[in-house]
Amino acid sequence: MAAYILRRLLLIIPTLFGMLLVSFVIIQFAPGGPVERVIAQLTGTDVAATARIGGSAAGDFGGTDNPAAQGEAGSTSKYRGAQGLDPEFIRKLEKQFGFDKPAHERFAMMIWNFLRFEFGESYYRDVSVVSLIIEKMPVSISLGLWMTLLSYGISIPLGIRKAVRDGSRFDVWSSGIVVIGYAIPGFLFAVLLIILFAGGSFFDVFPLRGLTSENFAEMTWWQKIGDYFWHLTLPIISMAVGAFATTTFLTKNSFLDEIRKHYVTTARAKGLGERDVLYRHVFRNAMLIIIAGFPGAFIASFFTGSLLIETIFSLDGLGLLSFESIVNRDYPVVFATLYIFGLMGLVTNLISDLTYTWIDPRIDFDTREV
Amino acid sequence: MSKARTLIEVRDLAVSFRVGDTESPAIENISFDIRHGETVALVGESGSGKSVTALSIMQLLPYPAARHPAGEILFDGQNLVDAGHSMMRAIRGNRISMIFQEPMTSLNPLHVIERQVGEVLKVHRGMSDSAARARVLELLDKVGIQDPESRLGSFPHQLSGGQRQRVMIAMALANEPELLIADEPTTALDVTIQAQILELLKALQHDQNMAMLLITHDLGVVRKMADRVCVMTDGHIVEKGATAQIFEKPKHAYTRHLLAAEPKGSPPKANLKAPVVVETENLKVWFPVKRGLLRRTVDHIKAVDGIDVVVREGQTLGIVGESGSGKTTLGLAIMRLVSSQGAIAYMGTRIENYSRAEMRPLRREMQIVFQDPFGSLSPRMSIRQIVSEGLGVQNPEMSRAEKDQRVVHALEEVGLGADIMHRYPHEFSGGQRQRIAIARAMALEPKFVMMDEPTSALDMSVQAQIVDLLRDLQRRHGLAYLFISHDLKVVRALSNTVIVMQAGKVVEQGTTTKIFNRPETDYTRALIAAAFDLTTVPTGAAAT
Amino acid sequence: MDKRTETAPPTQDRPRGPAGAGGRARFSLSPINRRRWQNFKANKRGYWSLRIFLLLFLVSLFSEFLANDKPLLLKYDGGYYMPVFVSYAETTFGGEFETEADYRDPFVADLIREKGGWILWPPIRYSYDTINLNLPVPAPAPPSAENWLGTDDQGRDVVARLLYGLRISILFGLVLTFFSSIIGVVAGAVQGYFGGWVDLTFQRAIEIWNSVPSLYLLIIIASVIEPSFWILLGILLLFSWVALVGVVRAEFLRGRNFEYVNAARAMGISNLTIMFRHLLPNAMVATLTFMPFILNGSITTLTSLDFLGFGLPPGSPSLGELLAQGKSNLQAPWLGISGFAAIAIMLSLLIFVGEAVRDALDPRKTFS
Amino acid sequence: QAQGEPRHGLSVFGTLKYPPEFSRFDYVNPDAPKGGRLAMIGTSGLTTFNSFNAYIYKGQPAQGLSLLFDTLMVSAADEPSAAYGLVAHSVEVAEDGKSVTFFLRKEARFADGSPLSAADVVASFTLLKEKGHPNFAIALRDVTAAEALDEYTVRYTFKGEQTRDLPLSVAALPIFSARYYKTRKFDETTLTPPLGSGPYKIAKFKQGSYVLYSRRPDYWARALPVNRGRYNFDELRYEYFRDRTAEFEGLKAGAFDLREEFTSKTWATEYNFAAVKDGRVKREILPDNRPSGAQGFFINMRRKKFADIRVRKALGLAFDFEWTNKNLFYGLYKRTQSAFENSAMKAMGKPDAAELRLLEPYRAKLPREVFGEPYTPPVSDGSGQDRRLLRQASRLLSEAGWRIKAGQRTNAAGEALTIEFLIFSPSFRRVIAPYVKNLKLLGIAASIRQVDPAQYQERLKRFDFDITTQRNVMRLTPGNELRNYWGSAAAGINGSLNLAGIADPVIDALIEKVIAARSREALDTAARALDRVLRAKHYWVPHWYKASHTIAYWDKFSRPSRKPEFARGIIDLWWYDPKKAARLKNR
Ligand SMILES: Nc1ncnc2c1ncn2[C@@H]1O[C@H](COP(=O)(O)OP(=O)(O)OP(=O)(O)O)[C@@H](O)[C@H]1O
Ligand SMILES: Nc1ncnc2c1ncn2[C@@H]1O[C@H](COP(=O)(O)OP(=O)(O)OP(=O)(O)O)[C@@H](O)[C@H]1O
Ligand SMILES: [Mg+2]
Ligand SMILES: [Mg+2]
Repeated sequence: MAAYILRRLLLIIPTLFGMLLVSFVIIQFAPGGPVERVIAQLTGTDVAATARIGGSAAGDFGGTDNPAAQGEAGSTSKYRGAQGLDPEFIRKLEKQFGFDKPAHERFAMMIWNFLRFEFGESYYRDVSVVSLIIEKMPVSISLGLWMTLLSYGISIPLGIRKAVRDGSRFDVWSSGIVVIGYAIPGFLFAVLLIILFAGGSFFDVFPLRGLTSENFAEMTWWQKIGDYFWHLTLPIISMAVGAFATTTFLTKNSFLDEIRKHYVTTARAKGLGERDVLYRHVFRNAMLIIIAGFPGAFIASFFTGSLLIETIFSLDGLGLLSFESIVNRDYPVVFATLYIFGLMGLVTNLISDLTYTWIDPRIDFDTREV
Repeated sequence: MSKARTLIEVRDLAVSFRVGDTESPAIENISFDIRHGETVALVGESGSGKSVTALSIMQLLPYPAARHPAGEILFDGQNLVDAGHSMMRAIRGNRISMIFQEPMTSLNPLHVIERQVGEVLKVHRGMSDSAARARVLELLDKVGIQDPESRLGSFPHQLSGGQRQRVMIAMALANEPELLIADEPTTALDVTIQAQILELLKALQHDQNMAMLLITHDLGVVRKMADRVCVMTDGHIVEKGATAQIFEKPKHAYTRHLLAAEPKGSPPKANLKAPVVVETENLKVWFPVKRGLLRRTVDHIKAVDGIDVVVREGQTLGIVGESGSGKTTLGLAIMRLVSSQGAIAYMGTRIENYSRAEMRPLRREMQIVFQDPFGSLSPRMSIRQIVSEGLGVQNPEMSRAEKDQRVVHALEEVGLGADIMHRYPHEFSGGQRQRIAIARAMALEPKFVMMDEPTSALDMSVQAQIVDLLRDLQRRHGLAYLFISHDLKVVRALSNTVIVMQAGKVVEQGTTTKIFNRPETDYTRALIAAAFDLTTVPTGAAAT
Repeated sequence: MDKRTETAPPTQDRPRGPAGAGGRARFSLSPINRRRWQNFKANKRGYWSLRIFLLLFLVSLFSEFLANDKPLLLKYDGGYYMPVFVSYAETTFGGEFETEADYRDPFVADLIREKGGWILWPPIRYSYDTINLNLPVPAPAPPSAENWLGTDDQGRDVVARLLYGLRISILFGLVLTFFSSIIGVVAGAVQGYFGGWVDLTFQRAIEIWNSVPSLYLLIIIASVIEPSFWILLGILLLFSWVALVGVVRAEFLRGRNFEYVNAARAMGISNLTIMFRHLLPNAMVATLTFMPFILNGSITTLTSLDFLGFGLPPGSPSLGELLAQGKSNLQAPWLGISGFAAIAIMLSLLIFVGEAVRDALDPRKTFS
Repeated sequence: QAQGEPRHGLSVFGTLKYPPEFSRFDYVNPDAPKGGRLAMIGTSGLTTFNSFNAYIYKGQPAQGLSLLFDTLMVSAADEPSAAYGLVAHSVEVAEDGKSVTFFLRKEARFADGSPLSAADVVASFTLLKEKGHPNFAIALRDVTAAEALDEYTVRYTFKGEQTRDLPLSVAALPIFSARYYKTRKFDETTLTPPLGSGPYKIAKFKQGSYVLYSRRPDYWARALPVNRGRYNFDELRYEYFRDRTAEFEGLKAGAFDLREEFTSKTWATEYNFAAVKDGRVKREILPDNRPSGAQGFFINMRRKKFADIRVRKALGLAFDFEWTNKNLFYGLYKRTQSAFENSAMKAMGKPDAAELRLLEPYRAKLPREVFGEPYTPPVSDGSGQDRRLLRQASRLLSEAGWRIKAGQRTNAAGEALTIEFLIFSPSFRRVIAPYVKNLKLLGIAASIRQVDPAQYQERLKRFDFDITTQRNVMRLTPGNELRNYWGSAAAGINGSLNLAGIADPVIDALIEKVIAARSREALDTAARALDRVLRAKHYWVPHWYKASHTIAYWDKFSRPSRKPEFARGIIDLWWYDPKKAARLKNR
């Protein structure tokens, strides 16, 4: 086992290298780069990455330079840009982004930096990628963690109950609800929730955006907790509606498969209560995939992002960050997140593999010679 | 004893099963009672409904597939047939406990022994961890598990068949129940241990006035243990009465048939010049014992420790030995199903280094019947698929109809009807499953068959039929058998040569007549003595 | 094993089970399959869901005949024409343009009527991209007799778009699910079954593969060719199969220790057969559970790609676009509601079918 | 022309509306009460901000940052291209127009109390030109130097021939504190509010949520004539939302006060919530007198198929604006006819004598229409497929050699006529789809191609498209940018805004006339002449414009009776009306 773990840990290095290489090569071929992005911004033809989701201010007009925006403070630069670009400037930009060097050199440099855990800065902001990620973490952790806990916490007992009562009325209607919840597009539901509970038309009880109130700093700690969950309620609900289905059904079906086996009969013969039979005996046998997946899901929950929900509730999280970095071709962010999340993913994969052997000691990863 | 109060009374019990869209009765009109301190034996043909009856008492049938169209079970005046969950919970494992027929699959594969046995104690007695542990150790020791300390942390798959069965027994006895239902409790045990266990049961019965419903096909055991006997066939009790009366003056035809049946006849004479089919030299299987977070190997269990066997064409090698002595492991090693050291030759070719792919063509000729028939049948395949699968590998050109014909034939030969072809393995009785496993192996017309306790779950009449079948096939096709069994009568009826194993080593070997008539070692002597008169032999041999 | 002479068997043990082989063969199913089919049917919900789903699918396959801006049949000047199948120039009917006639144009309709002709329309006179030029109110127009579920913000009929959209989504989903399940299961099975270096390297390869920024790949491909149905399918397939691998691998890692797998091996059954006949059914729980979700997931992916603008070419009948429109046109709730309803119904049907299939394959499932 | 002497104001053509002793702008309410808060959603309110440096290309600056800084002069909102002294009390443009000198007020102070002097102005110029947003470098290309003649005098010197607009450009540059940037890097994004001298300071902010400016009571220039009656709100708050729906709900719920609507559909259908109905929220349409800019489908003439003017004209005929406006825009827009729409520079009727003087030399090279009524896009019957117009288009295409073969317009060489509309935002699909349908009726295989923004930009840069949507902004006094829009030099430069690929010496010449105009009449005339040519050549299919601001706000503000022509004027001219606010509260 120790040898296996060591082997896996060592393999992380070439794997990460492979990940970066493949992505680097692919990104080389992607049309349009950061230079184009900057030009678009200069000439007023850029759009916010989230414009397709959140809508853009431009309305029925092209570009961001609305007729109305003209003359407004700060927007005169759009006129300046209209005068055309200096090729010299473009060259300068390319140099600044490192595009004057050949690709392999850039790649080598990136790898060298990454090896030293230096992730560089965003093209468009003077902050290191790491602090950018940290900046977005509160939102992602909040959404991810509660979502994960909530969805596991509800799906698993629900799935078990459904398995026990397979075919009953309860089973039918709970399936119905779970499935419909899954079918509801999260973003539509979010919008609906906003209109119903946070807007000016019906009940104005929940906040429209953000993770905390403006006067968060002045609150007592329990007010702070209240405020935090008050802000999280709607986003979490809209993310959660669809989150139960898979786990619930997986739990149910795995349990159904296991529940009639002999050892379960033995457990019953011991006089165990139904709960004990289900949770102590069947659970571990039936839920290999789910239990083993949990550590991974838990760690991953710190880094989950949900582009749409983040957009709708104006939460600045990793979902937005990675989408924006892709659309805006912010390569340092793209690669660094790839690297960091990739590393994390590899480690969680290992953890979940080890969890397999912990759950079921018969499992090993060796070749079967005989 | 007849003055004792009635503890449980089964009246007109019936059970029916749904398979697919048809429902049919498994047992009907079952009535009997058991008094405190009394042992009632349920005997009868395989598949006659013994286990179903037992499970009904505990309400452990696979409802809703199973149903009780009629009947009641009065336990201490309460009807258990429709008792509520909480009541059953209080009774199960506490006032009534049960030893299941198939110990191999009845333990939770992912819990260690300590936990499984300890659980009953904690649930009903509310024992602390340490108290439970002490009691578990005591119980394991009582059922004859050697070095119980080291077994506490074992998972079921690390135990031999007999060891698992003893864990089941320990579990059932843990809370000193008022009624013990023992469904074939000693099938996987060698005779010495069996005797020890029976003694233990008797003692408990005596001390705690425990009642017992004993299901077994071993009439010797019945005669020794039971006060009264019920004979079942075809879902009905055809005869009941005091043990002596049944054995001496059986009334019903089936009872007479059952009593008369015994594996008879003797194997062809040992022919030491017949060509060798399988041969091993210094075969070793050591299982690593792993500890700690990184699961380092700290020790080895030497399950098979340097064994030479020779199996010749048309001959049978019997392997006997105490439970846990490494018989199964030896068999598996020969079949190249566990990794081993040492030479293995099949038909003169060394195969110990064959890869899986190289082994595959040989496998058609080398068949195996596993000790745990249930575990060896794919749960999602029908019997037809299970039995015909090998045929497809062997002769891919065989048509579906031909295959079906072969399947039917094979099933019929082990005493099963063709109409069971389209059922799943879990829908059978233990003995039926065992026969399916035999049919599967034999349908392939192999050259060599390794059989691990193939008759342990079979009643005498069927056993005799199977033995006849095996011998017949051997005679006509020159089959070679490696035959592992605790049942020395069957061994004697089949084997030409016998190996006696103990703790991974061979203690004695020779022709059957020699071993049975002139055993050399104490161990063998003890074994044979126990086999034929069911007493513990106080030589200490069983405890080595 | 040939016939053995035997003295009358002492007991020919007939297990007291139902006579499994009895009854006529229906659809010439083997009895075990018939039993499965019965189990399937016994799950009423699943059975009806399957029927409804097939009906919907069938109907959507014939969308062209149900919702089209081209008549099914028309008579003009004594001759019969079938515009659904053949494109006729407007000049055929005495019009002025040599391009295909727009039969919805009153001008063309008048031309035909003048010559004593008539037009047989499909029940919905809109195809997915037909713009209703005579909107009573600006688009999106609310449901009306003309547009049963209203129009979207481009003035296109929602019913027609749903119909075509459903077809695309279902086809997309089915094909994608089918192939990605196959690939995923095979990959997971191979890894789990063989273990060792196969597993180790394969897993690493998948990890690398999984990290490929698929959005960029889409962008790259979109820059060379317009992403069509098949191209999107291909690209999504490249990545979607990974979803199942882990689960199947885990099940195989576990299952390969089971005794019946050993037994199968001892019978000389090939690895492939063991994997698929003995182990796969075990992993089937997870696979079958995930299947409807993969199917729906592929539809959702298509939807969100459309949403982000990386999806099917503009104008394609896409449920995703409908949902996106629903969001940006809250004043027109019929858009969001019909999109949601379509997806919810389809998904529910599929999940119920999935449950029934699971039941059918579960040997221990008995309906009380 | 009054040059060569110090004046209180500055304008492109030298004429000033306000006299030296003016006490305030006409469009302010000098007695507007100070106080209250205006919270609004700005034009960049649908993203977030991550920087307080609006003058570099990096980062997403917060809105309203220019409120932090003073400029040398302030432009008047009711007078085209004229500015009056703020930090500078007077200005002198050199006789030859090659330099301009500003005379600074000695009392100018930064927010930290430090004096603002010529050195700061010079430093600001240098920072902007060298490290600032590249647009500054472009705009200031011809400004060679800024020098402090003494502590309160700054001179900028210019090069080149086109220096007309430069004095105004430099007068409008923000002034930073030189001392402040000695220790800080200018070309970095930052979330530390920078030091300025303007009327507001940043009081509070939260990324993704809001930025709040508070009025500085000690603002040094609060009493200057250019500031009289302006900057009335104590607090200005720019709200941020990522999502339009949430934002709109915010308005409904009163989370902020004011919002301008740019989507006709929303304006027509969604402003019917309770607060609007009962008058708590007011909807207003304010006129907008600035040139609306040139938005339309630009036809890439680099593609051979579009080289023929008849093809381009046919394309224009196929776009049914009337149907689009009625069915998609709720009839809220007007058709753009001219590149200089909504201004005096738009050509109307027959060319007058002055225009003719400019056009005459090129008569041979110009189509006849230039000398008649200017081309106006056709008005359809609103049916969506006006057969009359399509017939014309069809005829034009046939004349141009594109004949129908098997339902497809094909030329003699057998090439089919295909058109791909390149877009990056789905919002234009609904406009293009019916257009595509009409083109198909004409036998043109038209399609829409949507790509992601970066790729769009990349293709735009290489001019790799058939037709795309573009909006060229237009100033009150257009200048150099016209070259980039329509000049032949730009046609060859990758990344220029000359999307149509116009390379016409006549147009080049006319653009130069506009840029060189020395008076507003001359400018208007030249622009009109240019407009006629542009329109006659069918380089684009013009879109629509609105000429108004559609605004909704919670009724607690008042505004001067007269809106200045060239500004929305809300932030600096409106004021918080406590009476209305109280009434609102009591409802
Ligand atoms: N789950 C089930 N579904 C259908 N039939 C079943 C099921 N379990 C048992 N049976 C049938 O019921 C009958 C009685 O089975 P039971 O297990 O009681 O036999 P048994 O007397 O214990 O036999 P053995 O000695 O072989 O264990 C058998 O014919 C068997 O096939
Ligand atoms: N996988 C395993 N890991 C560790 N120990 C094992 C494993 N399998 C078997 N053993 C041990 O090896 C010994 C021999 O087991 P084996 O199953 O061969 O016994 P057996 O002779 O067949 O006994 P029985 O008659 O009870 O079936 C036992 O002590 C058992 O606990
Ligand atoms: Mg039994
Ligand atoms: Mg054994």
